[in-house]
Amino acid sequence: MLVKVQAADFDSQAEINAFPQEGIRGAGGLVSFVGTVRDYSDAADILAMEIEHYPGMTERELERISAEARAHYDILDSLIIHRFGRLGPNERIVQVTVWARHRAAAFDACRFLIDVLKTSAPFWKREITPTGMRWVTDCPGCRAGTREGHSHGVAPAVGHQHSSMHK
Amino acid sequence: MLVKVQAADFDSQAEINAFPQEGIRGAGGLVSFVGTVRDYSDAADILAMEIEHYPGMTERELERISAEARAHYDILDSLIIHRFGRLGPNERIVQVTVWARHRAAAFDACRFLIDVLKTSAPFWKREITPTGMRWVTDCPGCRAGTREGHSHGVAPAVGHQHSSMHK
Amino acid sequence: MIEVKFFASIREQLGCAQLCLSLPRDGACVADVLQAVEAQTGVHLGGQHLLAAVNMAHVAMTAPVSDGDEVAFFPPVTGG
Amino acid sequence: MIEVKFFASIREQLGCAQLCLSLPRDGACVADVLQAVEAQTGVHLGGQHLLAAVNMAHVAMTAPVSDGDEVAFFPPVTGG
Repeated sequence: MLVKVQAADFDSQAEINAFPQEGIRGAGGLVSFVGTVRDYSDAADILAMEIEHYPGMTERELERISAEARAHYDILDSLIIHRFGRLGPNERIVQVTVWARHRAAAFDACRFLIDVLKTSAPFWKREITPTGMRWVTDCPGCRAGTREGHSHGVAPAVGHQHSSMHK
Repeated sequence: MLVKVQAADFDSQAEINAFPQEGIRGAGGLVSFVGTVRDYSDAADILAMEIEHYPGMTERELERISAEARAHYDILDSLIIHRFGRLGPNERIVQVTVWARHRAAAFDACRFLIDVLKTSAPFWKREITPTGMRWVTDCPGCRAGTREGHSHGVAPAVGHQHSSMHK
Repeated sequence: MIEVKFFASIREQLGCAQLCLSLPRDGACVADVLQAVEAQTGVHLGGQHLLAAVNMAHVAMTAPVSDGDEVAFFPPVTGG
Repeated sequence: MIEVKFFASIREQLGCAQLCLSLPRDGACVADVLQAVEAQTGVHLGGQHLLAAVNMAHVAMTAPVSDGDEVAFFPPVTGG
């Protein structure tokens, strides 16, 4: 498994070509998900996106979910690349690629990885507007039900603020 | 939608970069399946793969299933590239890429397209060995149940020959 | 006349990629065309998986064939 | 001592990315650390979604904290 957390952009094909070949011998194919910054044609005030992360924990979480995918699906190997820092519209944010002997497992594992990444990897997006920044809030904990580590704080919850920016 | 049937190899990233941007504005990401010729470490007599197709019908079928995917899934657009001719181990055979606002639809539609392509697009693979060629037989009709256009011939079926090469 | 095309193992069995036939009879179906092909080539194609297309669209063996159509026979596809 | 890190909107609310605290008490849990943070900063973090990690692994608010641990508080993640 390979995990990369970086500010730099990446070339999907070059990353796939450079992937260690030993582990993916016998692959019948690969499934990739590439997430991009949306083009905010309808929200012209958004200039860019900025992604903050928790160095150290990010890599650790991505490696943990990669190992989980390998334990649960009949796959050969996986690659996760996630960027941080400032990104413009249509820029690549994340790539998840899974190699497998058979495509069903590759589809299942790729989907598992991006779903779990979105609820567990410590990244936070904020939108940059002419007047400042606003955090993107998504609340996967609320969406997906109770999860270990998800809490509404030690005091009773008094309601959630959700921005209009849901993905 | 874009469909390419070609002998030449392709660069996944370059194809994605070159895809008409108008139709995929607002995409949150893409899902790609890339199918490759297996590395026959365990079947050293296979030198290469050769793919025959039905020019005209191939493009027509791929366009038909692309339209079907667009009718059934909430996707923005799709790209299918399929090669024919002689391919060596680990070479790319096929790429299916789907853009969508939300990733669930992209995963579903990409999987639908490659599944349907494998049972409906008129391509036939054969393995090239030192002593000749042998057709790959897969029998999706038998696997998937009755399908229009699938028949065992006008005379009573006397049994099927299946090679050992199943994907 | 109808143009009949063969692909992959079917093409090899017949030793021929394409034939021109006159429509076997008014109201002929794909199965009739296949019988005419077998009669003309002396090769029996029954007993194996066989797909058919008329004018480049998959059809059942019972589908009608008209004068001027392009009919094709081929084994189950193995692309992807 | 324990090192406490804050990310994203939590970091902004506190106006601080990192604090060092002595372990609130023997057998302290993550919630105790959060209370100590609130006491020290005067900022009330309750009433909002809050995730916690100990030594870079997600944990519940009831998870134990030991001397030397790295504890982190942050809002629900929005990567991908």
